[in-house]
Amino acid sequence: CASGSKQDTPPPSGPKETGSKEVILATTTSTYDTGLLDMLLPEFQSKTGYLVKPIAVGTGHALAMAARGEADVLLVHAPEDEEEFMRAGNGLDRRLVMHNDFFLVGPPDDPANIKGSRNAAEALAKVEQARAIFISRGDDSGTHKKEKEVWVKSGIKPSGAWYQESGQGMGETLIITSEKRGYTLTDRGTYLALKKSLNLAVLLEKDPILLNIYHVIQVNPAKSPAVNSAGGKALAEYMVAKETQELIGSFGVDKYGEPLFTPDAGKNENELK
Amino acid sequence: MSAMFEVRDLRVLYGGHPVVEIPRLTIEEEEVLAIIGPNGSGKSTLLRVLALLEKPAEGQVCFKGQPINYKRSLLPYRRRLALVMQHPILRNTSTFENAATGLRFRHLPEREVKRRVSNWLNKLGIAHLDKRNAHTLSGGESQRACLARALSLEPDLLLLDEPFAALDEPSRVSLIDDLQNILNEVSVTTVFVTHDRSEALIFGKKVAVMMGGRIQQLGTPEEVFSKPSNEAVAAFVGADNIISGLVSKAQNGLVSVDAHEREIVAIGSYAVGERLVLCIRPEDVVIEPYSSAAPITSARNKLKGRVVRCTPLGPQYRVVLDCDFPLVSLISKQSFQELSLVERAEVIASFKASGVHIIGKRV
Amino acid sequence: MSAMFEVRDLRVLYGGHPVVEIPRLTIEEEEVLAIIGPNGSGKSTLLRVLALLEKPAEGQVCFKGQPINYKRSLLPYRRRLALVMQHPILRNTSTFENAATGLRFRHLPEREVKRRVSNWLNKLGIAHLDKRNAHTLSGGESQRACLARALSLEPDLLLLDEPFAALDEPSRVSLIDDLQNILNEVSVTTVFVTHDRSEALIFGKKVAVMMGGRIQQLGTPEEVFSKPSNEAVAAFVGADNIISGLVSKAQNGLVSVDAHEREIVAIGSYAVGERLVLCIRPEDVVIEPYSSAAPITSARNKLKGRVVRCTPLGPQYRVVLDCDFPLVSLISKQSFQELSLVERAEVIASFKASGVHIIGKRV
Amino acid sequence: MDLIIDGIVQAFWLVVRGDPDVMRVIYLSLLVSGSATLISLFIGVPLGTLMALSRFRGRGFTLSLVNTGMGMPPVVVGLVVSILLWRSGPLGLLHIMYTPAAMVVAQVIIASPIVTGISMAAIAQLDPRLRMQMLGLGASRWQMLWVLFQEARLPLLTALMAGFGGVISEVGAVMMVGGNIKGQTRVLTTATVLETGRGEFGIAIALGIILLLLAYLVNLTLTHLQQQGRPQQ
Amino acid sequence: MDLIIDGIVQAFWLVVRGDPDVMRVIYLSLLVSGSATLISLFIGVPLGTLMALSRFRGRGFTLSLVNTGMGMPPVVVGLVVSILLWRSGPLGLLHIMYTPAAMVVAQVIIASPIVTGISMAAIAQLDPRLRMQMLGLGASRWQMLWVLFQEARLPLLTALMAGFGGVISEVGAVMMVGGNIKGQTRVLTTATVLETGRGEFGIAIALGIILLLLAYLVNLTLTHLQQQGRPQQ
Ligand SMILES: Nc1ncnc2c1ncn2[C@@H]1O[C@H](COP(=O)(O)OP(=O)(O)OP(=O)(O)O)[C@@H](O)[C@H]1O
Ligand SMILES: Nc1ncnc2c1ncn2[C@@H]1O[C@H](COP(=O)(O)OP(=O)(O)OP(=O)(O)O)[C@@H](O)[C@H]1O
Ligand SMILES: [Mg+2]
Ligand SMILES: [Mg+2]
Repeated sequence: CASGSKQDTPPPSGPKETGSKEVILATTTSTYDTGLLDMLLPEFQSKTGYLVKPIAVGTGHALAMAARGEADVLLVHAPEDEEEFMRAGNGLDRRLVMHNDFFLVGPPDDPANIKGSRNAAEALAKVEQARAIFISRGDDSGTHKKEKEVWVKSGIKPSGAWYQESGQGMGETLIITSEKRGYTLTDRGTYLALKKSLNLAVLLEKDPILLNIYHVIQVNPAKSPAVNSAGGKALAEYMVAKETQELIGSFGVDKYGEPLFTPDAGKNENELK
Repeated sequence: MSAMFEVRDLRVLYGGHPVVEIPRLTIEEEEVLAIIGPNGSGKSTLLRVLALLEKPAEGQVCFKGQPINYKRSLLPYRRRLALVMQHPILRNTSTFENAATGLRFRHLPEREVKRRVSNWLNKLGIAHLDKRNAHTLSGGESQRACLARALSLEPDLLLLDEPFAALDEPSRVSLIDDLQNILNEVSVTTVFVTHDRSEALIFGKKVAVMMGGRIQQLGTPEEVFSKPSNEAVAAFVGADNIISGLVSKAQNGLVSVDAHEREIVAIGSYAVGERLVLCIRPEDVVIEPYSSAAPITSARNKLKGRVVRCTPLGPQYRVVLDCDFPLVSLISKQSFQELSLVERAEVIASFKASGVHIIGKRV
Repeated sequence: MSAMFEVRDLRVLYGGHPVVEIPRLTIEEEEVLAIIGPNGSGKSTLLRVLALLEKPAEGQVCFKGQPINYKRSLLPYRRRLALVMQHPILRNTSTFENAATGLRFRHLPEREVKRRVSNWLNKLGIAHLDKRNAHTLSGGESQRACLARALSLEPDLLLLDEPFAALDEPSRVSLIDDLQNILNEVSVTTVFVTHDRSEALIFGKKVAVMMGGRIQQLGTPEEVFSKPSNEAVAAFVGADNIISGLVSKAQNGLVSVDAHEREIVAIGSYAVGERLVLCIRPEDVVIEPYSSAAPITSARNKLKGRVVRCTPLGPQYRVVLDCDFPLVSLISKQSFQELSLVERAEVIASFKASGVHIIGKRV
Repeated sequence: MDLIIDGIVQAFWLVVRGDPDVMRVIYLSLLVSGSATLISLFIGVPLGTLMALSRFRGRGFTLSLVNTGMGMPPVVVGLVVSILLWRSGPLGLLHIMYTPAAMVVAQVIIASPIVTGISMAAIAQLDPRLRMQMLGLGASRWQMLWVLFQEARLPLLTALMAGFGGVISEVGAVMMVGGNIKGQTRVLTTATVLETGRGEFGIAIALGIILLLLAYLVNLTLTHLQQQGRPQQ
Repeated sequence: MDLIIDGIVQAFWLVVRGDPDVMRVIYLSLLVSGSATLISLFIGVPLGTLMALSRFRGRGFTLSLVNTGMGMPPVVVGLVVSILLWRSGPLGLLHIMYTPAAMVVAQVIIASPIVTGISMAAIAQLDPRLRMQMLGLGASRWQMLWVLFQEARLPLLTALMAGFGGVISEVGAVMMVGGNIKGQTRVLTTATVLETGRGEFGIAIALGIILLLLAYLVNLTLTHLQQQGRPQQ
């Protein structure tokens, strides 16, 4: 399954007379909560006349919806599931949009002493050895999947009282981690948003495994006659368009002093690592 | 006069038991029917059936010759009647609005509502309470409000369930007077339940005695109160002296009954040897001193007896005599004082033969 | 006998208006006090004050000499009394459980509860309804249940608010009989409200007449019914003939009053020229035919008059005469028939001087 | 604690400034929950009245069902309504998913059992003789019911408020069927969740306070209406 | 529709198999919401009774407050309770955040106004003469209240069920203060949300069905208890 590679996407076309004006974008809460979509979508709507309905839900929820044809386009960050989704013939075109990264956070005094570990897998192994509390999302979200990937890499099957599943979104999980003086894996956007009310420090970052990659996928109109293929296509193309990518690149600078996402349209997933 | 209501083969069941069983009852138009009877005899239930609030388990109710179809709307019938239930049921609003309830249901113009309600609140002596919340009214005031509510409807049929039970006596007397005049004037068919025999006497043109769910007797007040059709009715309407004995002589329409070794003369034709039940109303028993020279009176029965007990009963005295059987007499306070009756005093009890009512044969 | 209750300077306000105002009222131990009065006169309210259910705006209630402190628990007092309210208030449970309510509050052993309740349900004739939901009882049955509930408590103080209003007449008479015996035996202080004058007469050892929130008269039934203390009381207790006139002669304890050009002789000492209000009870007025030779009787007053109206009133007739002023007489049905009274017939009305009660001077 | 105070201050400013976004969210909250409550009144009051007044077989069972309905989790309601309203669902042709209409549908399902249950208890508690007496004065069926409703106005108001309170504060179902789309289906509760997720606890509390104020005002208005025209005590 | 059927089938199997995880979640749901309802009964019934029976100044105002409380958004309750129970909060020393105790606290806050409001309407609707009559038969204050509660048992049962239904179905607050931690604070509603987020709609619906079944059983038990010992009609 290849990601989109055309840099020179044609300007998105408007809704055809016969087609629906409504485009349903199923996305994960992390993109939504950061406010990125609030910035991007009005632009798209005024340009094309489409009405976008961004539905922010869990990754699994978003993929399940799309598989039933209940969404026209997906913006998600769970590469393995996405590939599975494409293999099932549910998607038409999967294109790389942007990435940011995950990192491990924990109590500033770092009782498991993971600071300075060589990579994420080693850090998690130290957490396990110290029986320090680790809060897992436990919700099969992109973040959770990434965490599980790292555990696999560390060769540990986490279990025990120290390993707890919050079963909630990133924000809530971070708060719980802070309250319980535990460790967790978080995405950058959510962490930055909540940073001021957390008592957590970034303890390990910049491991290539910790990349958080977002793709846009147009839902296969063959799945359901109700799918708005033109609209889905237009939005997907808008996401990777040059101006959009510039907007993504600058998003968050004013608020956090650093961009939250790195635009990646046209790049190859492997060249990010 | 034609029949307003006709009830046929009526049976009302509660919890599987029959509470009202009436083979036939006709209520003429413009009739005033009083229903009396002991507690729990089904009076209120019958009234509910007549108000079409209760669908009987069996039988038919005909209104002006038409059998009621309970599956169709009963509203046209109900709009012609007004019911006052035994307990005053008032809404949590002003007395005026309560009294206006039925008129509002009929969408009468505001002016007319005001006129009628004010008129009736006035007549019932509660005009000054019109703005008061009806739940703060006293017992009697509530009952007046309920009456005002029903009467202001000027219905064709009035159904009243013990409407004066909570009224003080002067009000009740004057209200009954007023109502009587109104009913005479506008000819409203009225069925009313009461446990007050005198109300039934004054008010009813006919009286029905209900007992155990059945109408035991139906007739003019005179008939019911002077000629109770059976022992139970007699006991209920107040004929306290019920005596049984064998006919010892019979001639010229007069019978002599041998009761407890005493002879009682009554009017009627029976065979010698028959066992009769006699009923003598206490008001009809005259008491005179034993010593007095026998005066000429029309009283055929004169029994010697002894005073057992004297109880004041309002302006009267209830004197119980022992004439080998107990005989009760009601006499005025004056007579009581004049006769200076004391316990164990010997007296003569006298009563006319026409005052002895033969209820029936006992087997 | 000592005072069970003493009420001083009592004032109960509703919506700012005084509803009960009693400077002083004493209820002796073992006394049976009947309270009568028109609707809305504050009878039920006074009963509530005595049951300590209503804290008066002003004044004191003393129980056995101790002033009630409404800030402390009233339970010890309330456990000694039993109240029957004017409306039967029953819980949504069986008749038995309803009747047992007060006993359960007192944590009596189950056996005793069963015994007492069954006994009273029996006496009140509703034993067969013990398992029935009390909300399905008829009006009279409900009232009996309420009475059973109160009486089974065997309290020191019984407070009854029109307890017999919904009972049929035979039951009421027998119940009053029973109760009288019981009260005599066990000496329960009883205060009961009634609008039935005869109940008050039979039952009360004292009678209080309440009007407009005030006790207008308090005395023995004899006193209250024969010597009403003022016009309003007289009108209420039923002295229908109230006549006023000027004293024209006065000697030997007899006064002649010139009323509407007629002379009425009464017992009393007043000055000539004084204006008096006279009260003659209708039962005391005897009617005889105009033609009859004047018989020798003790009646000092003999007035010629004309029959205006005759109304049957139970076993009696109420005859209104025109003697230049209206005079009402109550006569028996027999007399009515014997006299064959018709409208406009000329008759003589006679009454004894001792039958004329002088209520007071009018200014 | 400072967060709570911060929230109060922010609520004050949001309202005073009349922030158009916030105003829109308030408007939509009132519109959706108001309509849903109104519709559930029209479902719940008649149903509750029917259950209170008629003695059909299986009444006890129906009562248990209604009471159970009060415990219907909004998330499940949201999910089931979604399944029905999705484009592939049996009612997909209506095209109301992710619109205020869908939110109203979900909230009606949540509020109806509450309104039904409380109405039923309210009407059943009235003296059955009141009904008879009103019919005996010539009331039509509707007039009789109207009198019953007036007599039970206090508990019926409670039913109304419990229904309204249940849905205006609800988030699981509106989130799912409305989608929390800015300017279209974002209501106070979903906005609160969003702000909480963003870590803006102050704003979240401010929105919560605004919601409570709103409920309080609605309440005050209703109580006021209910008290009007009462006779002197 | 297939999802709903799937849900029903899964619910059946989950229960039949007695999946220990599911059993734990059910147990915790009942424990937390049961305790919370019980506590709110002890708060709401006395409070509602007081408001119904005494005529203090500001009663109308208090009534509005209670009614408003029925509209308290669980998310905000969750947030406020969190702020109080967080380590940095004034009650942080209790260390009950993310425990069932914290969930009970939040649910009590949600259920109490519901129970109070309905109880208040229930008691206020009773004939005031009943109180007098009971006192006039020698009832102590408590005995009198006990009789009132018995007379109002139907609406009080409704209050109980509405309170229980409100909290057992609630997710916003338990999610926030409990944390939905597997094996510790995960209850049926939070599990449902989690499964929904995972896209496991079938399991989510199954959990919802189990929850409703639970509420139904609780209901049936209560109704049964309430009906016991009733006299013949
Ligand atoms: N649901 C019921 N189940 C069984 N019996 C009932 C039911 N409802 C009423 N009854 C009985 O039916 C009988 C008739 O009742 P009804 O109210 O008609 O009597 P009533 O003649 O009006 O008596 P009262 O003079 O006391 O008012 C009563 O004995 C009553 O107990
Ligand atoms: N809340 C109130 N506000 C104003 N007046 C009231 C209030 N409650 C009662 N009253 C009035 O107080 C008066 C006395 O009432 P009470 O019930 O004591 O009368 P009662 O003598 O028992 O009359 P009845 O014979 O009709 O039972 C009545 O006129 C009644 O209307
Ligand atoms: Mg009756
Ligand atoms: Mg009274």
